[in-house]
Amino acid sequence: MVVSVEAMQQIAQAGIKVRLFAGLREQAGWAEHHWPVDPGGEAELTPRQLWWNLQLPGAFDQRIRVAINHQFADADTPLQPGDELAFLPPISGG
Amino acid sequence: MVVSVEAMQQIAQAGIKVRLFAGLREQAGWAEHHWPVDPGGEAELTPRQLWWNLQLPGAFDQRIRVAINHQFADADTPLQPGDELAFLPPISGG
Amino acid sequence: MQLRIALHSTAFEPLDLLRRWQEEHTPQGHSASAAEAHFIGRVRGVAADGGDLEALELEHYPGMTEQQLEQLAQACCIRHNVTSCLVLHRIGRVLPGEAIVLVAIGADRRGPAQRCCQELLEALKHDAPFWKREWRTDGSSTWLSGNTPL
Amino acid sequence: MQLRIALHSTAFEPLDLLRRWQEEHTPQGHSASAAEAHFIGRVRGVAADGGDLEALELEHYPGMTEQQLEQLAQACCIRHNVTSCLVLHRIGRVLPGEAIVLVAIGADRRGPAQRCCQELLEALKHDAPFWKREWRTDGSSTWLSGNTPL
Repeated sequence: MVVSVEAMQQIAQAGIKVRLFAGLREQAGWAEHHWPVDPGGEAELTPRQLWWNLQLPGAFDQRIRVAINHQFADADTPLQPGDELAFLPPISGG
Repeated sequence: MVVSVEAMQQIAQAGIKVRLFAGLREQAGWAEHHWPVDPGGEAELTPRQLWWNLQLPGAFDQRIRVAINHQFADADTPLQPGDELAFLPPISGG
Repeated sequence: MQLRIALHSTAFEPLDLLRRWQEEHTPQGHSASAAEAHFIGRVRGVAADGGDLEALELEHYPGMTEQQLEQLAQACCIRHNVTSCLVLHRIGRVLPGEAIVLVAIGADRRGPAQRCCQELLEALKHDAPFWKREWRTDGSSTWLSGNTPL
Repeated sequence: MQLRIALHSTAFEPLDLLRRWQEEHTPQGHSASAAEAHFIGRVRGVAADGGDLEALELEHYPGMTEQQLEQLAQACCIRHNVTSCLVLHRIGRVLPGEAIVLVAIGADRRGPAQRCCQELLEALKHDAPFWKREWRTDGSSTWLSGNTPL
């Protein structure tokens, strides 16, 4: 597979958009974060790892749910450049 | 207990009002019947007996429910003069 | 607990009567129920035998039917600890598409509201004296001997 | 199967929107559903800690919330084989007494209508991204970390 330098740069720029909501957003002090992805990076990046990398508050427990591109996902799903990742505190709708 | 002749006559006149509804009324060909009660009658009269006395159509089965004075009742409940007895074919409301 | 039960011998508009009921128990800013469950049943255009239905005739037992509805509603509402209850039922000739029954329950929580609405509907279908007769378009008619399956 | 889902950022009147929904799927004498189940949830005047509630703030995840509601509703309606479904949910600042959620299901039979309405309500309460923050009369606020018990 041939990947141009421009494509590589686009992917790198794409990175991962991380979003927080409600109480979690307020605890962390931010709502949206761009996490650059290193195209030559060794290990796969997962939501669980990003939680630690971003030093999000408290332990990453069962109460926090993960959504990738607007769909619920497992916390160990490998992330792709361009993904929108969201950490969702306990839902209380309806 | 002293019971006057007038009172005895009133009770006798009261008798039992028997009512039929819906399909059962149409099968029997009548809606309301006055069943005189013999004050000196020997046995207690029950809805089950009246079903036979009135020659109501078919067997008196589980599908027919009995109401005495607007309340569901057992088919073997002794009837009192003045009671309103109804035989109710299967209910289909709502 | 507020109970309102009525038999209607002419067509009624469920949403109009729901509105009136809601207004009744929320006078002067008094807060509405946190949870409200409604059920509306309407006459189908199809008879039990699959043919076209002209109308449904609903017979009842005047006196007993009202009393039974009252008793069933009261028992159900107390059992589920709900705050308000509306039961409307048609009698007489009911046309396809017209509402035949409306049950509405107001409560503080969704579980009791929904369960009470459901149970009361089953209770009245089985234990309130109503009888349905289907009138078909060819002029023939049949008394139904039970309810449609749940 | 007709599905209508909407988020409202201002107060809505459940009965008005139910009427519009009923009219939409009964055009030109097309018969209304034989069975209709509704649920309306409203904001309580009391906060989780028992104090007076000034308002509820409802946050959502634009894009995902709508998509989740759609998926949950679609799955539930197919599972119960119902014919129409309306889901309305408030976002933003909601005052005590105002409707926060409305679920309405039209079906051919009462069982599916009621079960679908109930299940869809639970599904959206647990799996549609909404978050409630209680604003108390003293100006303080708390994010809720779950739903009221069923």
